[in-house]
Amino acid sequence: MKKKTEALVISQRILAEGIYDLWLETELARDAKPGQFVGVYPVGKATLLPRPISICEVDAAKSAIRLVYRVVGSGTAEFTLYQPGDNMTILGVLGNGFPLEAAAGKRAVVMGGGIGVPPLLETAKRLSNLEGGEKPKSVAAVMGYRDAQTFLSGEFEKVSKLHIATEDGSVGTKGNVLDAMREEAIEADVIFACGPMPMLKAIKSFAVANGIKAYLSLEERMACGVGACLGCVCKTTKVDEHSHVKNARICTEGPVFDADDLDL
Amino acid sequence: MKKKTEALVISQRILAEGIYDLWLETELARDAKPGQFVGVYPVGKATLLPRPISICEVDAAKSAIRLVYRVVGSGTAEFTLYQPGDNMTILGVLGNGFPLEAAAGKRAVVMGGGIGVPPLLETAKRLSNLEGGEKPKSVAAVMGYRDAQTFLSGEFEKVSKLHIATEDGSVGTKGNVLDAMREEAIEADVIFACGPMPMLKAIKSFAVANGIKAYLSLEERMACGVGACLGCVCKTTKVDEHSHVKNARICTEGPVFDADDLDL
Amino acid sequence: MNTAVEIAGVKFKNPVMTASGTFGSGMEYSDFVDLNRLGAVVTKGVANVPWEGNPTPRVAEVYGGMLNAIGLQNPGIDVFVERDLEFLKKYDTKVIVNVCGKSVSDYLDVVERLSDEAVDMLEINVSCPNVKEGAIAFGQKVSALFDITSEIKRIAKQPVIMKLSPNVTSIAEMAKAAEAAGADAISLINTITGMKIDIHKRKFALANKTGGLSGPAIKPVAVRMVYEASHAVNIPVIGMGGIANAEDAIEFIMAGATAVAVGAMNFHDPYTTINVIEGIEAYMKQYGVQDINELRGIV
Amino acid sequence: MNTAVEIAGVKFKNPVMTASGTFGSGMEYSDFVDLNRLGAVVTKGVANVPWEGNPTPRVAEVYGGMLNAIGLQNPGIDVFVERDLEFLKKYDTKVIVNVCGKSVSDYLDVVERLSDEAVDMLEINVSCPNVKEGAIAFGQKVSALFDITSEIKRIAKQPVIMKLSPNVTSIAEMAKAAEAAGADAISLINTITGMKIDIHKRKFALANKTGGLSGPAIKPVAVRMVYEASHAVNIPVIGMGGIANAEDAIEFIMAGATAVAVGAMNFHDPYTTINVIEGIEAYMKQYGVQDINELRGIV
Ligand SMILES: Cc1cc2nc3c(=O)[nH]c(=O)nc-3n(C[C@H](O)[C@H](O)[C@H](O)COP(=O)(O)OP(=O)(O)OC[C@H]3O[C@@H](n4cnc5c(N)ncnc54)[C@H](O)[C@@H]3O)c2cc1C
Ligand SMILES: Cc1cc2nc3c(=O)[nH]c(=O)nc-3n(C[C@H](O)[C@H](O)[C@H](O)COP(=O)(O)OP(=O)(O)OC[C@H]3O[C@@H](n4cnc5c(N)ncnc54)[C@H](O)[C@@H]3O)c2cc1C
Ligand SMILES: Cc1cc2nc3c(=O)[nH]c(=O)nc-3n(C[C@H](O)[C@H](O)[C@H](O)COP(=O)(O)O)c2cc1C
Ligand SMILES: Cc1cc2nc3c(=O)[nH]c(=O)nc-3n(C[C@H](O)[C@H](O)[C@H](O)COP(=O)(O)O)c2cc1C
Ligand code: FES
Ligand code: FES
Repeated sequence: MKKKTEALVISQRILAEGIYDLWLETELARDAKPGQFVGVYPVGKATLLPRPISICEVDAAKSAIRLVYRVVGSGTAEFTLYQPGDNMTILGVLGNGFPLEAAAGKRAVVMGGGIGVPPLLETAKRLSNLEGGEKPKSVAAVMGYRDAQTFLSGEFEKVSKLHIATEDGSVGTKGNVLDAMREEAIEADVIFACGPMPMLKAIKSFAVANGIKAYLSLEERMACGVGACLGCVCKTTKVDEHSHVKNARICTEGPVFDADDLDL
Repeated sequence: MKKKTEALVISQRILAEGIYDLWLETELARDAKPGQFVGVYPVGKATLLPRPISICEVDAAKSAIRLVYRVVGSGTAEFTLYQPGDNMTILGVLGNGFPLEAAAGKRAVVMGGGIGVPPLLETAKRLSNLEGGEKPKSVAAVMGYRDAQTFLSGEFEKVSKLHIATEDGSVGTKGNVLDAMREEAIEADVIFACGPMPMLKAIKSFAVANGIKAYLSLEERMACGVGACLGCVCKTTKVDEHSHVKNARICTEGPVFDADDLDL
Repeated sequence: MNTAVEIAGVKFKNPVMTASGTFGSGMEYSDFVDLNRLGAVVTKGVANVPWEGNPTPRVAEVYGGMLNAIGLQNPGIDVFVERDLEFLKKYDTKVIVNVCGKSVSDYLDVVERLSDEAVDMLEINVSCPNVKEGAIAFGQKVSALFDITSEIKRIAKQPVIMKLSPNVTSIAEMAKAAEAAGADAISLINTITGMKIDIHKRKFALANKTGGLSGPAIKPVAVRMVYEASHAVNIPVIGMGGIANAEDAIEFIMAGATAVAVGAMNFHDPYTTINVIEGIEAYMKQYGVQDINELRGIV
Repeated sequence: MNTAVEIAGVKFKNPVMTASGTFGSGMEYSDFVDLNRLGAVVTKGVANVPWEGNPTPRVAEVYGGMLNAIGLQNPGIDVFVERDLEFLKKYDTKVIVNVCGKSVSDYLDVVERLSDEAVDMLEINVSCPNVKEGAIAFGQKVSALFDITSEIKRIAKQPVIMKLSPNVTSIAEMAKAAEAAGADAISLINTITGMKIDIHKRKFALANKTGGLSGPAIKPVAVRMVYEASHAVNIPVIGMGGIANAEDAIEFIMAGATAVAVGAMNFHDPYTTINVIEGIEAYMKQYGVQDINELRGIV
């Protein structure tokens, strides 16, 4: 059940330039799945809307979720000021999450670009922990960064094989995540991806060309976060079951979509 | 010269129920006179206008001013949260102040009612400290309160003779400041007063009837505080020199007016 | 203590409704709000056929509010009746269906289709793009508003609320036109047209360039219009625009509203409607108000 | 780097002005702001004779803004010329006098009286209460706006800016009427009519009941109207409404404004105009903009 609730800041630190790493204690952790997100409310002057931030990691034992965010505007700038012991107001858990079951017996690759990297960490972790019939054949991570500030890379290495691409070539493959896929000849049956739209478009083409199943996590401006305002839609190839037009709500039917269903 | 500036909170404490006592360190202290006020800016959600608060006391040596305020709404509620070491944003010094020179050689009485009490403290203090030709013949204070919470009364006693009136009769004369004037047969040549409008009206009538000079400090909703918006006017008996109509700006020509000039 | 209000013979357990388009069909907020407690659920606007709405970005935050240019995306009346009305039947609350269309006949189709459905009232959104009359919507011209109201009233089986646009020179004239044409009530305000430009990207924040402004920023305008409208007509007024708490709701009631609706603030706090209901009761208790109807237009 | 802009042959060192009624005659803010740095000082509205204005309370704070119902108190044109214009002569800035009146002849009196004075432009406030036409001000009716603009233009010695009211159905139509009647420029927006009720005292926050809403709350409406107006006419537009910082000012310029004015935010921060001027320069430096005029209407 979705809730608006107070979450206790456990810790906050800087991961890379302008990138913050925040752990929150909240009852929402119980149901949180990778690929889902929460809405975080700034309290500052005259801001009303929750900021959608993906769940980067879940620590069920501690009832904690981890958010990794980039400072881009007034809301995220405010979030940097919170310290352990402070409360933040969050709305969650929102969205559908990655369909991990689609990786059963498959070579799964999680791909993240820029601030799309964080949600793939919990995804990779859970994929690697699946057992029995649900277990993927393999799990690899391909993460794309601007430069050598490869935040979270150490943690990806602990849960899966990691390949890195950087725009400036300072670490790993010079180029983007698909350049790394090709250069390192990474094989995939199913891709879970999050990142900027050009990257997602390229992944969709790549997946289609190579007969790979791809699940893409999208971003859009949101107001309600719960499916009520119809602010956050994306174009779909087929008529969407809820909207009855070729639009799906990213906050509710998404943010993760089967690439085949998306008209990017 | 007027300024918008940061002031450092030196101390804050509760004086009586809902009444706060705040000392601020600010360069504005240098020029601050009794009867003048500052505009205090809340930082809370979507409030824009400065809150006018009278100067209750000035400590020139410490570059400090004292504000005593009652919590009535969102701005004053926010002010209670400030602690020593915090900064507050203030605009000042605003308004004209009480014409202390009018007390030279006279029996001066300062009269305050409710949250109109604070500005009379510095007034009484300065009157009592005047020397030579400026020295008043005598200085008495008559303060009106709702009940036994006679905030600042101890401090008035230190600088002048003090008479108290309380609405519930718990301390001093039962009734208002004029009841105390009559009951205690306090004689006055000049009155400096601040308080609610009914009290000021009554003082004006009393002064007229008894041939006393009265200076009254008024309140009105303000926007700019510096004479630009014409939001804060009061009605005057004669055409005002600045406005050229029978309106005077309380923030600039006031807040203290010669009772004779006011059409209350 | 009575909090019930009546509009055109329909009795609402309290005066607090949801503003169309901000609460889905109720379903989306049912995790947060017990719909049984609401005076009414006002649904997202529905047309005779499915509408795709506008391209994204469709929403943008602004100081004290937001802009939206959803473009009235909706699944069409058939799906709406089968799914959304069916869902709402489970609840003990009044159901008001918000209707939109591009031509008069679009509206009439929807109104007719709803004749025998479990719908308590119809709310007609006349701020939809009107293809026939060009850029000006039905809600911005007295004669167009009069005509569409008359046509709808001729066939409507449920009482009709005309929802007025604030983007007009005289809200009183519009209110009078709606009343003269037979409207049973009016609701206002819809959003005020606004615009936001991203100066770093040098482009509009919304794909549609303009969008409707809602939220606390518009409240003073909304209160003024509710006051003017309710003094211009004798039919009940439903007030909305930036309501965030019970004080705001009471302000609208004192300005003349019989009921109020919570819109954009649902996005800020999904519990707003319930807080408003409880806050109104607390206010009544504090001031010894026996009947909420005593407060209407008291100022 | 050029920040100068030109309107009807008058050259302003930068596009930042003060909004009428929020800056006195400049004198009141001269402790805070070096008036020489401003593009122009726009004075408080002045009529042919002194006006008393409305009873108090005249101002009220609202979420993200304020309401005012000053009622155009002013000392009359004679005192204004002797005192305020005399004061402004000391400064190297342009002077725009805002003119108000209750009838056309009131306006004409003021305009004529200013013929030979040191005034760079006239700004005509058509939102003043208009006694002849009843409740609707000159600024809310196309024909009335056309007529008054024509009359003023016939006798004005200085270029004329018509200041438009946002309380209209179509700002584009009003802008066109002003242009057609010969206006040299238009400025917008004046305040949006609003209301606030104190629910505890059960009375209006303003003695006048309604007041004009200004401040950040109205910015999206103002930007939209500046965009619509500047696309409807070929004369320059001066934009205002909630400008608090350079980003806001640039947003108006990108929407089509040649110059901008800072109003209610002077009350929040008396240094706002200077901060806006410096912030515009910083933005231009950051993005390598050589000439402010390149940004106009760029979106
Ligand atoms: C499903 C989803 C998951 C996301 N996960 C993350 C994450 O894990 N880490 C992270 O750093 N960022 C994430 N984002 C982007 C993040 O929401 C924005 O960066 C953030 O809202 C910016 O807020 P602001 O107040 O700092 O910026 P401002 O520009 O001041 O915000 C103004 C408004 O625009 C909205 N907005 C601005 N940028 C975006 C954006 N890119 N997407 C959606 N809304 C935006 C804000 O929410 C706010 O309503 C995610 C976005 C979505 C939709
Ligand atoms: C010259 C002058 C001196 C004052 N000195 C003192 C003082 O020393 N101590 C003290 O406690 N109070 C004083 N007041 C009253 C004080 O300004 C208000 O109580 C305060 O502004 C309330 O702010 P708020 O945000 O808490 O209330 P809200 O009601 O939330 O304020 C809303 C708006 O109304 C204004 N407002 C509300 N009440 C008043 C009022 N009585 N007078 C003027 N504006 C008001 C606020 O400034 C604000 O703009 C003085 C007022 C004036 C005009
Ligand atoms: C996202 C969104 C969608 C809306 N959709 C509709 C709609 O479909 N029909 C309608 O009549 N009004 C619609 N409105 C207007 C609201 O019902 C309401 O009139 C307006 O937002 C003012 O109230 P508020 O400030 O409380 O949001 C919508 C508003 C928002 C914010
Ligand atoms: C207190 C006050 C007084 C005003 N007086 C005038 C006036 O005399 N003439 C006029 O044309 N506009 C007047 N205005 C309107 C402003 O010039 C401006 O158009 C409006 O406030 C919007 O800008 P803002 O949001 O930056 O304040 C006044 C506004 C305020 C707040
Ligand atoms: S954000 Fe409202 S529907 Fe997705
Ligand atoms: S508050 Fe603006 S003139 Fe006094």
